[in-house]
Amino acid sequence: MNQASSAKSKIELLIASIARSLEGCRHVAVGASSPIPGAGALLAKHLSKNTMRVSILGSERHNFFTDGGVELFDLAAQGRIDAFFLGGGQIDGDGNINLVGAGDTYPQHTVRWPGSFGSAYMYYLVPKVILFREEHSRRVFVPKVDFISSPGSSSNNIYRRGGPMSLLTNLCKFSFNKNENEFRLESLHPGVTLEEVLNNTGFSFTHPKKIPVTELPSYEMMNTIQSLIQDQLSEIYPIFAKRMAAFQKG
Amino acid sequence: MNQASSAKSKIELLIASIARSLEGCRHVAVGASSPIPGAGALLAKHLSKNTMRVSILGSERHNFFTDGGVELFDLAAQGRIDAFFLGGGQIDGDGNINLVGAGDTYPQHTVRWPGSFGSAYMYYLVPKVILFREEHSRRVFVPKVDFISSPGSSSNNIYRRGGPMSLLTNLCKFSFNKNENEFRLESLHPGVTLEEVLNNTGFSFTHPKKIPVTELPSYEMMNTIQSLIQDQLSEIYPIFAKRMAAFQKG
Amino acid sequence: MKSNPIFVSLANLVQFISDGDKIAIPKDTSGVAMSATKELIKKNLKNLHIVCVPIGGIQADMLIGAGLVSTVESSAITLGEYGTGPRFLQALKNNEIKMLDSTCPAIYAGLQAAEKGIPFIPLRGIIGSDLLENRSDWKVGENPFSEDDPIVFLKAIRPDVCIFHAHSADKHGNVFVGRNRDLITLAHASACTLVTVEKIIDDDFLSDNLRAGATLPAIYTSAISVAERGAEPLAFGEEYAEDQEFLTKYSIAAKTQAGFEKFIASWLSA
Amino acid sequence: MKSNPIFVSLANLVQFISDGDKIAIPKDTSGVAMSATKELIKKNLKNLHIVCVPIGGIQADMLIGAGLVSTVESSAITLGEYGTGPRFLQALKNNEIKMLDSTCPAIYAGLQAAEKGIPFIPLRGIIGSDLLENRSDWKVGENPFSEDDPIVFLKAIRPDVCIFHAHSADKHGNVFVGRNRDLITLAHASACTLVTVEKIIDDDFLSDNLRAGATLPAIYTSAISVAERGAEPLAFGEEYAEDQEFLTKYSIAAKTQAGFEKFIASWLSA
Repeated sequence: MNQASSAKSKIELLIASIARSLEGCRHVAVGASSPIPGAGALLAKHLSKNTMRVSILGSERHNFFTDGGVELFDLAAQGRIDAFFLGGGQIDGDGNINLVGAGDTYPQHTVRWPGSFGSAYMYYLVPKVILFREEHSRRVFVPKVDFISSPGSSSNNIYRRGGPMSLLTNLCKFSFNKNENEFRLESLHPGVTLEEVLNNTGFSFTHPKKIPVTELPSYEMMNTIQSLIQDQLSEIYPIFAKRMAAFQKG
Repeated sequence: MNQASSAKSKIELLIASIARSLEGCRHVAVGASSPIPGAGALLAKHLSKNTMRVSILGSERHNFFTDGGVELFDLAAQGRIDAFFLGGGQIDGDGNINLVGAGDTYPQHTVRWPGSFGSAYMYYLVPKVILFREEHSRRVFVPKVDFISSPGSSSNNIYRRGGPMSLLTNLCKFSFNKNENEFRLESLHPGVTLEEVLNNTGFSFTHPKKIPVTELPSYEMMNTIQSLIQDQLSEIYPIFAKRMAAFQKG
Repeated sequence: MKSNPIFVSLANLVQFISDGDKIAIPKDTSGVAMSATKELIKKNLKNLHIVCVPIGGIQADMLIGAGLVSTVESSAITLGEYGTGPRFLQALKNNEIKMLDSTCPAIYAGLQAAEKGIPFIPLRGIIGSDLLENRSDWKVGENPFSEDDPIVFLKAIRPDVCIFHAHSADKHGNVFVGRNRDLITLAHASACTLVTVEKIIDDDFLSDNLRAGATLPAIYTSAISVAERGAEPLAFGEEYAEDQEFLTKYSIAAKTQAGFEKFIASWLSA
Repeated sequence: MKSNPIFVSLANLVQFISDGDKIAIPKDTSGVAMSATKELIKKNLKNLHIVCVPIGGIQADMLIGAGLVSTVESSAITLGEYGTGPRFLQALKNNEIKMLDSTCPAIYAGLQAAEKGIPFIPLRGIIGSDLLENRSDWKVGENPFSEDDPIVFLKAIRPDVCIFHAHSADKHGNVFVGRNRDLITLAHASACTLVTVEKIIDDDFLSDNLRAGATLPAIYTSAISVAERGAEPLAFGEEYAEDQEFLTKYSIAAKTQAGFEKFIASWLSA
């Protein structure tokens, strides 16, 4: 397996894993600049025989919204969105996410990212938030984030019906235990060891004695990813779609 | 002058008087069920060589609104409406208006009217509110209203940039003095005496020593009322327009 | 797009409404589901809390007269040039309905609060009006960004259901509302949205650049019925004018309960 | 309809903007007035407070790089797949701009508050985010209709001016925005609205039932310029795709101030 085909397999695994997490959702929304979650949601929609609705910010085709950009947030507040994706330049073991910056103090962080987007809202209001971050490193998965764009949990008097459901990375998949407020390692991607995850994670997490391997994409999933998904993604994420197409030929 | 033509002259006088009050406004809004204010506003628009905007609730043609019924109220709050009309089943000397009911106690008033509409908002936010009520009687113009749909004035700490500018009736025209919080008789309609107004008004008001006669419609105004206005009003106030047309023939 | 929306008959449309529901209905010029009103009356629902957005007309008056309504939340009930709603007046006099008198912008703001999922919204005006005294869901509070600046806080209005008439639906259940944007606010604010349309068009409104911006996406809608001339006797945009004869006759007949009942019986069987 | 709106040149369009203005600009997909951005840079405005609705892209980055901006209020500044805004990053590092980090729904809610003429609006979420600590215009308050239910109060965002690109205007100055409904919120909330359009159509959009519901009425607009392909290098609906080469080159050149200035000089003279 050459490097390109390995990278391609990893992306397909992530897309399939996301699609599986979304099973049963009526309406999944995907934010800007999220090609793999976007692909995962479109795959889940296909698998649901199109009964699932998928809204992708920045898309004309996968966009039910007719009331401007506010509609996504209003929909979430109305309880009409079941799942959403968030990432972070930093994510800590409490599920806090940081999309603003790291090092030194705000606002003059050493490293600055684009900003918090809708995270300080969607994380509270969408029941299933899937945290997605490909890079699995101690740079990303820190003991405590340098800036809380949105907290992983809130005290009981804060109105909150949403929060982290899972965290998917290049190495593994975690679930989030809301009672204990901690991540639990659910599965390792093929070829990844627990030690590798431990070495690259700055926060502590629990795990079962025997850790399953993340389920591979089915044949149907693979086919769907390679045709349908890529076509549809090229509208929204042209660079990502090109990258995937290049893998295909490579 | 027969009864019909007298009634017609009276309506034309009211329309013309309203149009004169609106001179210089950029945007005049007219609520539902207000044919004479609607006609007055359309006449003012014509006289302004169409630089004035007139929005009439319930009209398709005279309606700039594309954001639903809330847009009128939002526009008022944004300061984009200069003049509006209000009436009342009762109006008192403090400029309080009552569109809800009279006699006995709320909500089981002896007489009940449709309700307050937007009055409890527009009266505060539109700089020039013209009170209009054809019937000039002690039944309408009372010492104190039985229910305040909207007050004529507010204490200083209440956000308010609007309020009553004038009160036009079948008998006369009052202005409202905001400092003294009282009405002042500005003019008597042709043939009306001060005594007649005093006899039919339940609140006290001031007046100049020599009270002018309300200015008659100009020739241009008359022509405009009889053609343009009637045509345009038939869309919104079909019964009123029929009545005017019947006068025309009569 | 298999399970949602559901194109149903008028009789099935009203099955989504239950006794005691808070039901939002639009003003006469925004698209009133008059055909569906027949079915509502036939179903003989009870204890409805009607929210008129922002005022009620013949539909509200009929629902009140037919005994479906226990609470009326509205800024006015009026038949326009045909007078005040006669059944509304009688029910109020008989103490048969609880009246939540409002003012138009407060009804819109309350629905917009529900649309945004916020529990309340501030609004200017109102202070000093007797309306305020009769509303436990309106409170005077303070602007936290200013000194001594009282302002009214309105509790969000979250209807269980809204029902209205619109121009057309596409085959996916997207509903074109055009300028009747109140209908979009209604649908966003309500847990369940029921729609009657003049016609179904074999198209996708969301792919139509002209229509999309004035379309209610199918995601909000629970059921849709085709009801040609479904707003009659009211006017509907440029499609048809109001039935002046009907409205005149109603305004006279409904002055008495017996007259109302006879009129309605004849209307239902027409 | 004589005095308003005014169809003007692009150079005259930006004359409505003054140093120190709070200026609202839409996100990349809603219609960014890129042609007008050239004129803004040429006019060399100073101390602008830009409100990105709800995020900023190449336009915000260019305005920052060209030294026009003293305050950035936004939920993010990003060139999407082309990376974070390089001039934004540098200006922040150099402490040349005041940053008001926000979250998308808070920007919308703040504008909607201005649209409704209310001084503030509550919003869920946010509590526990560090965003809150850095915003004196956000305060935690209490829901007056519930016990121990803290909620954030956001001060209204009232831009002095907004500027955007839209599909078309009719001869009366009504602007068809289609699905880009953010533009309507911008116009309602702002004291002055400046618009560039692809074309002027000899029609009346308010009389066109298909278009009217997605049209910004002329009453809100101070001036309009025709700017064919006025959102380039950004995509504009189905009219044109983004100029990937331009965006790639910009994202590389703007990594340094010198590279940015050279790139802009060449763009302005193109």
